[in-house]
Amino acid sequence: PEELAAFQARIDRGERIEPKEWMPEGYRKTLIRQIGQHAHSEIVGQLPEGNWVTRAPTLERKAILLAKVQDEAGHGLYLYSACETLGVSRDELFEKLHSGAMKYSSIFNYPTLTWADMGAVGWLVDGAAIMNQVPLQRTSYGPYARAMIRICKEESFHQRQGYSVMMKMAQGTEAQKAMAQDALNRFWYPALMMFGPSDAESVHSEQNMAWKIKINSNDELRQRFVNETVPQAHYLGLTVPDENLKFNEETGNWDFSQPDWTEFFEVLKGNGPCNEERLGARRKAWDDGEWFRDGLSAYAEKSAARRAAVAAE
Amino acid sequence: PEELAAFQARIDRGERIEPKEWMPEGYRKTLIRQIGQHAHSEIVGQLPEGNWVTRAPTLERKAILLAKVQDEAGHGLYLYSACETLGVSRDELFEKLHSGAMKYSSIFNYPTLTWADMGAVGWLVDGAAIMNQVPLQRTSYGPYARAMIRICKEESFHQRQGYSVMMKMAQGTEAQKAMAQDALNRFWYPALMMFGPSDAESVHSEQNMAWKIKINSNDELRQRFVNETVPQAHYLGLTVPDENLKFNEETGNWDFSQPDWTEFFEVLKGNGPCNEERLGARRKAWDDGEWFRDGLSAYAEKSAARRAAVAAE
Amino acid sequence: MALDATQVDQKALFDWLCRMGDNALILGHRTSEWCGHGPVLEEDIALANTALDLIGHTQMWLGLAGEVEGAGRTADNLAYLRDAMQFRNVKLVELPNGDIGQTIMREFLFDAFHFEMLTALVASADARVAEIAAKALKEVAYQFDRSSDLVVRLGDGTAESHDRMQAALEHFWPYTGEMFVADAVDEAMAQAGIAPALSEIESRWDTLVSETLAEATLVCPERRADVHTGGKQGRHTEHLGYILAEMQFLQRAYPGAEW
Amino acid sequence: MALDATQVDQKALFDWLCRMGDNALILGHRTSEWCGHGPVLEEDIALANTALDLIGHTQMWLGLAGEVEGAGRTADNLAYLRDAMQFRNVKLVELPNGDIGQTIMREFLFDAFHFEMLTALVASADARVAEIAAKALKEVAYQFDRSSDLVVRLGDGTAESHDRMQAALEHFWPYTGEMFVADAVDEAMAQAGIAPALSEIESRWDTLVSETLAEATLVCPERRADVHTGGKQGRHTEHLGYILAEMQFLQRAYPGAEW
Repeated sequence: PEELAAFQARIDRGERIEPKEWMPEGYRKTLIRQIGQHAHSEIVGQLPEGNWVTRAPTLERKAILLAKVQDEAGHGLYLYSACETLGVSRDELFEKLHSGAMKYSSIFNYPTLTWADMGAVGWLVDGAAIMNQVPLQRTSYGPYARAMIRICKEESFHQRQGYSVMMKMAQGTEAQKAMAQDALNRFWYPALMMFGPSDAESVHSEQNMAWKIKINSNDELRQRFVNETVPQAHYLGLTVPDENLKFNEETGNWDFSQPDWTEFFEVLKGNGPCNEERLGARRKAWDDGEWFRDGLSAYAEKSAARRAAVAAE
Repeated sequence: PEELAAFQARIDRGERIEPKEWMPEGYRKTLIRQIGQHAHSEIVGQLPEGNWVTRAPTLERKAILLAKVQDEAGHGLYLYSACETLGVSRDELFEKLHSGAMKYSSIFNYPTLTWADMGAVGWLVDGAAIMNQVPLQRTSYGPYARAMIRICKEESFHQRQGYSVMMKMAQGTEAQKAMAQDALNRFWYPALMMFGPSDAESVHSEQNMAWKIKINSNDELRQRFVNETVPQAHYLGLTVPDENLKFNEETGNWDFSQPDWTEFFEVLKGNGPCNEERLGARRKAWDDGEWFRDGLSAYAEKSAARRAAVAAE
Repeated sequence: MALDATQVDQKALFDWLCRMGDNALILGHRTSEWCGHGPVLEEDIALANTALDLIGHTQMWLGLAGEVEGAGRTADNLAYLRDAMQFRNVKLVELPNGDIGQTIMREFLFDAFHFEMLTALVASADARVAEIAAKALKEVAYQFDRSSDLVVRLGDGTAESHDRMQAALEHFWPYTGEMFVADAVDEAMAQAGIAPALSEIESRWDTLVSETLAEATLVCPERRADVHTGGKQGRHTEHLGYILAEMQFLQRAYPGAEW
Repeated sequence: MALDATQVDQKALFDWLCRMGDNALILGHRTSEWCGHGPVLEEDIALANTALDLIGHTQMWLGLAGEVEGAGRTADNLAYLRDAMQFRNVKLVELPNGDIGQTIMREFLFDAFHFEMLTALVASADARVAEIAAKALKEVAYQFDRSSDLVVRLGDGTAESHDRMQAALEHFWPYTGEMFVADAVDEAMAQAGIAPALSEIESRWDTLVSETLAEATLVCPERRADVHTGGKQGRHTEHLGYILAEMQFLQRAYPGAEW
């Protein structure tokens, strides 16, 4: 308890907690869950965009998309590393992903059906992710905060690229415009869901806020996202699929409809459009890669033994 | 030897040999090899055309192609049945195909690269096959001769369809014409190879002719094929890829260049463009299907046992 | 089904005809992928035959769709020149084939629907629809006999064949509900007596399917059947785009050419 | 390489540039198919990176090809609007990926060629070619380091990884010869000092490859290496058509649209 008070005081003073320092077990566990889930989301998040890499319409778009997917894998790498500083290995985390014990962001259980989705994912999904992540640059755990700084920089680049795809589509032929509008229709509510249900329903929020693992409320971030995104949609000439969307002069916010939270929980339960396929693809990649990983390990051991033998002579 | 003379006398009188009748071991073996190879060719022959089924350019062309591939599987069925009358099971024959102990027609080791190949295969490959098969309707072994009658009828239908594809291509856009010419360029010599090397080089020819397993010489059939095909090519406005091609007023034949027999023997040895893929596809189909075949057998046994139990009550 | 079919919204009728045609087209395409790769020769023949029948139905349904639309589009235009958003097939038929057991299970689940649907459509208030249904029904009845027979034999075969068929059933089950979820188009068709109410077809499908599964010693999944919907409205799985890229290549690459 | 590069037949130069560009494009495409499906995270990153580099090279080579042709075609036009007969890559790069071991073995066999080729091209008599080669060489040197290192580690890893790598080597070997079979185009380039003689590259490739294979405890196949040729002249395997159907779909389906 004394330790706990001292720990809280450090956080309150805005100090960063570093790997080898004392921390409450709950803090550690929550961080592992949160960072791990974020890492998993980066990895699974390669798949919906990977789905269009081989069909990208120009060489430049293909290169941009490849670079983006590569960045996501890189983000996964930083985040798993941050997680490892908390005493859990990357392989353990993978196992939990594959068994379903750990989750990834539900948004990646939606399919990418047209090229416009490469725009919508960048614009809306990365946009929502950034909204979530920017405050986390000030999170209390050092390695996590530093990973976030690096990630946010790249993400905002991705978001601009997504918006530029969307722009091309929205200003393109009738067919392209239709694809752009359809992509917005399909991704709008799932993007709103990315902030999670209203905090009123969340039991952990308060403690996480005290620990500065969570900085803002879900509803607050969601509102910020809507406020930022609606004018962008208008600029693109697209219609946000919400009849109740209206600028509220009093609050200065855009009023909007809540997403269908039943759908959200169904997707969490595994009943989303792509849950089986996404997790299946990751499991298959892992299982198919076993001989590859074993081969590299065996080589490393042999090499070490050879070096030791040479050194012993 | 007496039996042998009587057997030869029957053949010379034009009688048909039927399954349960006496026949020399060499006759049986040669027939098994020849009919088996022909059956295998029908089965492997599904693959180059199957390669364009999912990309057929119209619904009608797709239907025609499907019907053709279906017919080929049907021909395989008759021919394996004919072979079974000689005391070898279909599964044994498959095993020999998969192990490489038995061959299939080398022509199917060439790839189908454009839609025009669906024309060229029908026109040239089926055309050459018919040229080989028409005389075999008069072959001495009853089940083989009857299978051939049925097959020839369907093959000549296929050949006409192939020619009609070729016609559309040759009369089509510049790109289509180029594909048609390219298909002829690629399939001309392999089609000539389908008749086999000159009989001078074949050791078995004489005996097989006496037994009426073989009716015409390879060179004779090849010449007939060239004579028939060259005017069709001209009618299509296509150029046969042979600088030495010339009508010989004296013989009434088209003089032509021999195919590259080195290539022929390389393909036989397994060094053709698609040998590994064709045989690999058939092996995979067979291996993947094992549980399916086992399941059906197990059900058949269970059903028989159930019927027996009911009958015993 | 005896109301005035001529009063029906032609846009809805067009959509509904595309659903019929696209189901046949896409399932026919998937089936045709087996060409030459079947587990036994008889199966090679049967699969090619099934694909052939389905392509034949496609020509009739999309041909009529084109007529109804009245914009001069042929069956080929509709098959080869629409992108995924304009396709109206249920998601069930566009899923990858998987092994031969999955292929047969999917066919069985769809055939049972297809058979009941066509049986009802023979009495359609639209004579053109009734005529196509009558032609297609004979073939689809045969397809259903075949696929249900195979489901029984493989389900009640070896332990391995049983397990594979059970897994196949679980895999496709959440996609079956879409066939019976009626939207405005389905309701308009039912109202006009052109097509049956989907709820009717569903209960007949339930009976057909559960009888066969019982005989096959397979267990009906408890999972929700209606998890994967949207195909009928043009929201497909990620698989359809790949099918179309392959299927439409020549028509797209050589616009206006004749074949 | 010091002859007059300006005298070279522009049609041959165009063809040769397409060979360089198409090799990069098609191998880049195959590599990009791994996106998100790699055996370890580091490999996901490395494969995406390789694909990205190769697409970058494609833009340069095909861009120059379009200039040389002088018919107003851009790199994108060449990549997205030619059909298989017009593609000039070697067959090796269009074969399916297979498992990750096959993917790496193919990359290694091509990288060794690519590396020696670019090294020589840095001294090309055509300054534009030399410039592209210099830019690409750095990345390809890295790719070769990586793929040869993995070949060694997997070849000398477990029994399984050894056997898989040996099988992969046997599988691709008959496709390697095509890289060195010179035709009139290659000879014209060598004559003009634009590109090296392929026989030179071949002997360097032999050395590079056999050194690595020895270290990897893999045995060089005895089979003929030049069995599968023709890709450079536009006669490909059946696989290329499927690659193009997928790759070119949007450009074909929406002609003239901007992306």
